[in-house]
Amino acid sequence: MDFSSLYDSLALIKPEIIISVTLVLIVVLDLIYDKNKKLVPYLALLGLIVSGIYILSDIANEGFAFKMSATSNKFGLLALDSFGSYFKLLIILTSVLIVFFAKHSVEIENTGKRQGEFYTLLFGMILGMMFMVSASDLIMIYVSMELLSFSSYVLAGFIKLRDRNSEASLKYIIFGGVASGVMLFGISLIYGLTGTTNLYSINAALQSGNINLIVLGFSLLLIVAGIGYKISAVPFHFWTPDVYEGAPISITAFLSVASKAAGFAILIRFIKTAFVTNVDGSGNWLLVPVFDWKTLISVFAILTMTLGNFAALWQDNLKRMLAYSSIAHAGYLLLGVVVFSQIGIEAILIYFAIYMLMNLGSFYIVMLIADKTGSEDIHDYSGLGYVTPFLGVSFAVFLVSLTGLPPTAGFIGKLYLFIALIDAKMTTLAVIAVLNSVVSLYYYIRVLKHMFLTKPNGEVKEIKLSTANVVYVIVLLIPVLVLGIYFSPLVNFAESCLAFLSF
Amino acid sequence: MNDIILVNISIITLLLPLFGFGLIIIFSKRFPKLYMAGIGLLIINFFLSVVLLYAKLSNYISQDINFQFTWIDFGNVPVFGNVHIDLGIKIDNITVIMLFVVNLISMLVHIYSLEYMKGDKRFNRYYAYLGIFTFSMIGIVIANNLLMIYIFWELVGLSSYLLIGFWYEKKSAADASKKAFITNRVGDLGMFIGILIVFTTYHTFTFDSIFEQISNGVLPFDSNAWLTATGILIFMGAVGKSAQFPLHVWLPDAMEGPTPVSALIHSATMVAAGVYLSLRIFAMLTADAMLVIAVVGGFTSFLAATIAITQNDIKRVLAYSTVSQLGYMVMAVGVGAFQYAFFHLITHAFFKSNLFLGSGSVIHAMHHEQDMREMGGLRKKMPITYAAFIVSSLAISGIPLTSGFLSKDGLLAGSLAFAHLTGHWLLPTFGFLVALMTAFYMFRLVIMTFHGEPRNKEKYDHAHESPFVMVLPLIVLTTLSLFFWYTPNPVAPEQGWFLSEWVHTPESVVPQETRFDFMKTETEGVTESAVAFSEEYEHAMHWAHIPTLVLSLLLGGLGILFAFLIYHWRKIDPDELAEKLKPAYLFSLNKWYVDEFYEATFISGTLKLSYLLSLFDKYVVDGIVNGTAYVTRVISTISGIFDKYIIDGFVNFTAFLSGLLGLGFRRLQSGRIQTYLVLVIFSLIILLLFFEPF
Amino acid sequence: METIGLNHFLVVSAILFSLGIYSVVTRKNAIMVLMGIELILNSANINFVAFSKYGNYGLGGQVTALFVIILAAAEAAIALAIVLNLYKTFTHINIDEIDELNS
Amino acid sequence: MDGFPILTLLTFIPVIGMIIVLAMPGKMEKEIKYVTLLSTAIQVILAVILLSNFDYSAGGIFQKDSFQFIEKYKWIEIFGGSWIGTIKIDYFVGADGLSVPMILLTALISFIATLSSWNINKSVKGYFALFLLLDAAMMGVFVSLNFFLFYIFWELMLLPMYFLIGIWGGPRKEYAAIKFFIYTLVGSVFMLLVMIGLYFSATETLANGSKAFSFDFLVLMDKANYLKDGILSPLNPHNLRFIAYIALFIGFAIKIPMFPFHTWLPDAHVEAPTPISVILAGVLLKMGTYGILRISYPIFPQITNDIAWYIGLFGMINIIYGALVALAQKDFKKLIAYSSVSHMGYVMLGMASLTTTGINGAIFQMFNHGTITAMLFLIVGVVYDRAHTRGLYEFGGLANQMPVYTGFVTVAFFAAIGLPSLSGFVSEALVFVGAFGVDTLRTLTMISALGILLGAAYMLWTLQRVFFGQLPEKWKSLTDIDAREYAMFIPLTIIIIFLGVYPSAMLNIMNTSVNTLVEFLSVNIGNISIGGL
Amino acid sequence: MNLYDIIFYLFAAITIVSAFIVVNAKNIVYAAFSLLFTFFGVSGLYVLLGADFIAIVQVMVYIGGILVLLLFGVMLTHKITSVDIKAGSVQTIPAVIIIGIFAALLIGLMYSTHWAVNPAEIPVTTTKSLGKTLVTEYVLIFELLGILLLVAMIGAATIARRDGDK
Repeated sequence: MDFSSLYDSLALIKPEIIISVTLVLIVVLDLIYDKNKKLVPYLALLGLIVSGIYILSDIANEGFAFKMSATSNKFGLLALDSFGSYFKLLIILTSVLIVFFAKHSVEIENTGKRQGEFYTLLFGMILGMMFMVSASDLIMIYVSMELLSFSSYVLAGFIKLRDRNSEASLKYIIFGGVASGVMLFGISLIYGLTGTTNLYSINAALQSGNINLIVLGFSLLLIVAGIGYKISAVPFHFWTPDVYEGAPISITAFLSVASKAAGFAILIRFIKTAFVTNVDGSGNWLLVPVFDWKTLISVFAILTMTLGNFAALWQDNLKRMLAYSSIAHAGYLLLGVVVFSQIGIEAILIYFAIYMLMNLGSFYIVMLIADKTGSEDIHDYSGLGYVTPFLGVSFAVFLVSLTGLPPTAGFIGKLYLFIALIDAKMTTLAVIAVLNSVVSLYYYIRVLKHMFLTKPNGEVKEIKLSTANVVYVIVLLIPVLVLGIYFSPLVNFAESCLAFLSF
Repeated sequence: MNDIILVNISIITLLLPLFGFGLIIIFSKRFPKLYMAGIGLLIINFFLSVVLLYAKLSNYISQDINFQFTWIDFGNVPVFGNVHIDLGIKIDNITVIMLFVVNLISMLVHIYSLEYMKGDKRFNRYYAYLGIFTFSMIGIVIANNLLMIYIFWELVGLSSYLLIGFWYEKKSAADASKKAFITNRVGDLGMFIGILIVFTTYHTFTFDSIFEQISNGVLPFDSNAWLTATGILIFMGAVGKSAQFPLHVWLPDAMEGPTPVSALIHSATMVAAGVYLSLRIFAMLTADAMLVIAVVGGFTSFLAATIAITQNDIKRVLAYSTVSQLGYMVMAVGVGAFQYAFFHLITHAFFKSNLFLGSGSVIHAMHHEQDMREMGGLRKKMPITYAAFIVSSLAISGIPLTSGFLSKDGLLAGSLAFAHLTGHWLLPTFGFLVALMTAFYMFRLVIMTFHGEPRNKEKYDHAHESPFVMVLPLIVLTTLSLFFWYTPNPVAPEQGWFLSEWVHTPESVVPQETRFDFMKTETEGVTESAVAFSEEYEHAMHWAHIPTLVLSLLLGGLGILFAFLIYHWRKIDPDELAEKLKPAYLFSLNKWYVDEFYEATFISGTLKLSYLLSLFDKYVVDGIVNGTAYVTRVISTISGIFDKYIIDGFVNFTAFLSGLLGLGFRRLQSGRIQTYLVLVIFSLIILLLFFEPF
Repeated sequence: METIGLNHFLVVSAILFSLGIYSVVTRKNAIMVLMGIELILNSANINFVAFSKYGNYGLGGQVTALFVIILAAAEAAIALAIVLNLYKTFTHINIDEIDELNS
Repeated sequence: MDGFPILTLLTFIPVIGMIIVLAMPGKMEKEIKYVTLLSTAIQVILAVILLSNFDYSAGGIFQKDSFQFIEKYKWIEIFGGSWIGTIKIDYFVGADGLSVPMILLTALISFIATLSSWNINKSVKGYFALFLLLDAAMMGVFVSLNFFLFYIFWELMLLPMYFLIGIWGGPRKEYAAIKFFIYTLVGSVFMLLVMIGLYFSATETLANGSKAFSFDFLVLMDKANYLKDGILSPLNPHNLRFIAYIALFIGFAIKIPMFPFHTWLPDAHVEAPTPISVILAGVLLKMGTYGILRISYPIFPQITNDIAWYIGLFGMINIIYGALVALAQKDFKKLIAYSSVSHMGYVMLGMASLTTTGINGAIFQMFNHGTITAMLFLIVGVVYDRAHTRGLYEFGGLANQMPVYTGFVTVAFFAAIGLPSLSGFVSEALVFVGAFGVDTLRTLTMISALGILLGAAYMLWTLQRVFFGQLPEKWKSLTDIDAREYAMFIPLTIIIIFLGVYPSAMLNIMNTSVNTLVEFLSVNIGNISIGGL
Repeated sequence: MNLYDIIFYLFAAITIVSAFIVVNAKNIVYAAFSLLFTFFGVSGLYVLLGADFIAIVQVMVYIGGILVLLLFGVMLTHKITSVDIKAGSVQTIPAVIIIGIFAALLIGLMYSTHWAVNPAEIPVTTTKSLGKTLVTEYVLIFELLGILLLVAMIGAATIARRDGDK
């Protein structure tokens, strides 16, 4: 690798560089201003925004980075394409929102001086995700995933001296450690089978045949387990509710959106790059016939959404309920994968953007309420809809959107998923999915029932909102409503971001 | 006078009572004396009907006046072209006669009620109801199509409902009104289906058009049997309205209404509407249908007469007598004695409403006492009422010089002729038995009420002749119960203008093979012959004339004699007689247990079914839904605490297994995150087994 | 006995992997669990190095092994920090007793 | 009327009203009520204007040219690359003889329900905002000619309904509300799948000559637009179309509500506040049958023909079953609710006939049921407002205490029984005429006719239990209806009587459309005479 | 059986036996010391595989770093004298069954599969070429690991640091 190609490569990863620089700057700033952490979020925002601008401006700038033609690594560690950019943008956007989220969060504020570390670790996560979504080498995937994981392990237990935080953190790291170990083992087997860890080379090796399918299947399962853990697909979901409940809510929100998005990005990229031989005229993927992907992912999808939804029915803790709901949503999103077509990917892209809005909105409101009432229990929500109608109504909109009812954006997300399914003539899955969304209605509406219908036990104190709180909610609320009626821009944008780098 | 004016007048007669109804309903609060308007309108109506009667019979005696308009237009229906539903008016002779009768009696009842209902808190409402009844009745009379008849038929049912339940504070009245409406609906149901068949086949409701198509050989579903069925189904409407067996049960109960109402609706007009309908569809009745009608009518008349013998409530006796007489008329229709059926309808309307009004007068005098066992000797106190009663009773018993004699004799002769021609001797047997019983129970009533010693001295002392407005109708109706209105010759009704000029039997239009032999015409298709029946029938009628005359007189006289023997001269003790014939007596007293039978079967059956279904709905249908919800909840419990239970269960199961294997029991603790991981590995194995491309 | 080949190394790694997982799922003590994770990583590393040699795939495998070792170190550091933190709150580190978060 | 967006106004006037209501401080309860009343009044006026400009001779149904008051704007058009093609969703509204009666009904019932909401005093602002949203959604369903738009309105109505029942309802309101919600959602998610399936089966030609998938009803009705391999294409031998029809039908059947999907109805009705019951029975139930006529029939003519008998069968079951269960009820409102089940059976029976008379009768019955049942629920509401109980056996003799009220009750009850000269009779009769004319439905029709009898039984029994007999001491203080209640009852009474005497006023509106529909069906089924008249 | 084989079996035995002890030892300290032998054995296997640098790093990082860290953790979380130091096991039976199946599958797979083998010269030392690969081909990962270590350090510090929250 000569320097010119290194420069080329670096030019392609400007957003990531900016994030790393910001990370370092935050560390420095944290050291300089030991007492006052007010500036850190703004620095973080600045870094994120600049990075975001670079992503947007370079969206058409595609190419492989860090490749070395001489060796096996001839396709590079990173494949920068619009698909990745979309997810990066999503991650940046989520991060921006999370920065505000954390700024408004009482529990983060209470960590005092350690807020600097909070943002450092947050940026560690962001950086990990950014590399993850465009990684085209299994080792790169593994390492960036570990970067993401390590930061999130710490963040999950960031609030010290609170039982559930440390417990969440522990569970997370054990589960994550095993999952990544298992995945690594799988990677090693793939490496043994194909002699490479680069997805493109793997594809070439697979197409040339001569691969032991049993071992390949085994190793794929192990890798899927590692990715499945990130997207919390059943049966790799077990950590999710516990960690989501235990972690600081801003991190829970971040994990449920950004981390999951990165996981999906890598799942899709993995399948698309390593196993797809061709994309036909109607956007269907032709897969290397090595593995029954369709059935496998279908089973994951069905299990994930069904278990997520059914388990959520009984949750009284809102955070935990939303955790299960996010599992269910991962199941819906898997439906977009299972059709193995461009339209399915488009549906996922659309769904994620919408999911980000509505999920963050819901978590934010849960946080506001928890910060004021000190409870995430659904029974303490009784009558809140009346004392704070703004929160009640906004929550209603977010939850309705999560259910997927028009005229909210959630409906559009579901619509596109179903469009993908029906276009692929997978009606059974579609039926299971719609029935699931009916089930999901029950627990979402249960929240509204408590907020509006149930008589409170005592007097309900009004939740006083600052202007910033209101603005934050409205910023999320408006797109949720507008996208439900006019979704062309989002769909068009998602459509323009379907390109994967090919050979 | 041209026919359009007649149509207009008939429309005015139709609408005036409705106008009265609306007027009173809306403004009764502001103008408490508004009922006078109702009476006034009815008087006008009466005169209009007289005008109509006169104009029709003098100018258009053999020409029917038709008028129709489109009610619903379906536009250009695919395949069928332009389809529309027409309503219209047909004015023929029986229409104007009916109109006259209805308006007359209605007017008389309006006047009569002025005194009878005095002081009632819903006085205005009463007149409003009478108005809407008159409106509906006139509607039936002038309709030229089945749909319109059905519409007004139901409205008549409504007004009857309102009037029977007029004193709705009394449970019995409210019950009776409901019973009347629903029982009628049962008949209407059949009628409705009949009408549906007619419309499906002929795409019209108009009689003339239907008859024309039948005579052209268009049959419902292309079968004679369906034509018969159609006739019977439509006749079911008449069964309901005219209280024929098995739907006769409502009429006696309907006596819970005010007595003038009974006089108007439940004796003269509404109940006669069934007979009127049968006459309207007479032309399309097949032999089988007619036979069914005749049997229903004959049996009803017999049944009701047997019940009437033992009843003690003055109005109930009259009610069963009405059922019985209606049975006569229906039987007359069935045996083809069209003219006599209509004739009896008219005469019966007068004398029966007279009887009812008379009984009303008695009840009024006795302070709303209706039990005959509490009466007696009233003839001295109420001479006019008594006279009216006597004349009417003679009429109903078929004693010469009365109108009843003319019509009853005719229809008995008709039944005899019919039996002679077809061999159905049961019908005249019923007819004559009923004649005997009628005379008996009517004079039983007269004797128990007016003769002998007063049984309730106190009430008797307070009794007095009714005031003029109540007596006037009695007088009018009494005169109308005499023969000279109908024929110059008191023993030969067929010579009278009524039968010879006004009312003619219409020709049958049904296919020849479905007619009685005596109704078959020589030529196929529409014949120009004015004679509806073959000569054979004329002969039979002629043959039946004298025996009937003798027999009916004999039986009538016998009946009266018995009545006097038992109740006046006390030669035979009625109680002893009842004791001797106890089963028969009780059977009759309890109205053949028909009500009880219905109560035990249909009513309680329906209620039980509805109760069962409501349970079914609650527990099964809804239960399935809730069951689904329940199952969902169970599933969610399972997965919601998946970690706990499945894992614990899993652990326990393994513990159990290990104990089984003799590896010793060891207390196993479930560590959570680790059990998760075990499950992950477990599912990896499962997935491996499933997805390996082995 | 046949000559030592790739398969032998792989079997060793497989055994190590299984033992690692076994340790993770059965040991009560959090630190023991971490040891199990280290075993898993080691087994993967053996694979990488073995494949790298026998498959003549270049140095990719060894480099990966190197990375994994570094990652394992970092992971151990974080994990121990978390365990210490846990010890502060729970005063023990028996993870089977740490199950406050459940449904 | 050219260019005047009357349908859009009809739909969105309540939305504007809602925004105004939301902008007002919650304390201005009176004013909020007046704003709502004004919005619904404007809607009524617009509906009347619409009627006066309606061309009775235009068929609609499948002909775009003969739809009236059309507004079609490009809403969403996304070029989806080679794999999806262009996704095109139009804002497409229009009216024909099928929708105009429903539009009139919705406007009228909303107005009356507003009047009936006058004594709502809990969270007034929220109530009326939701109420107006519901109104808009209902109107939207009846004017939409685009499946997507239709679906959005269809679903939009769920949430306001949930809250309206759930917050302002009776003791078991939460259960009823969630039951309603879940039930209808189950139906509508299937509808969603069918909608997407249909969408991928037919294309329309755009102005630039390219093809685009379409949600447009009219496009979906034309066989020529279907793709050979479309998932729900009639040209496709794969018989998913039948399953899709059933799924769609269940979606609608739940709304009707058809046995055995009816059990949400009694609960929802009993718990809902009076005005919401009125809306529910008056308008919402019609959305099911309207949907079948507007969507299922013309889009799947062949299957409709195959399945018509079963629709009739379920219609019959509804009639008889609903009536029998009503007979056993002890709660006034529940009784009326079951009577609704029974009466909607007539609509299904009429539709099943596929004949002009039958479908005319069905639509007319939809309208009449709307007015009559609305009135019945108002009646229950009046007595409940005063006595705070609905137990049928707790009353008696109200006729003397509340004579005017009893007068209206009598009209409404007899209208429900199907007394001639009141509107219910004509529609029921037409339904019977239509269904009886079809050979296969004849027996069903005859059995269904028993419903007339049973209807009389439970209605009159109710009349007797509540209004006749002796007045219990505790109800001596009940007052007769007041001016506001007059204002609710009189328009309905007038309409009921007027349409009973002169049904052509309504029938003429729908006639041409119904004939067009029947002709379209018969042509598409390939059976020129598909039934009776 | 040549020397290579003997050495392999020796190291393999050390690795596996000590690993067994690690997973089964009642005393956590024993387990930790057994782990030392496991790492050592693995290191030996690396040597056998011609990965000398990796072997050294294994010894340095694992034994010198990670193991010390683990022991450190043991010390900090246990009172050595108490019985607490004994670390029990849970759910061994199901784990044995399931992981037994899993291990059998895995080992069978590993053993029976015919892997593509391309015999090649074993370089004398890999250190230099490894270093070169590290900063060319894998420079990004190398850098990323730097950041990762930074983050891990900060993370570990922030969690382990004593100062609590407000």
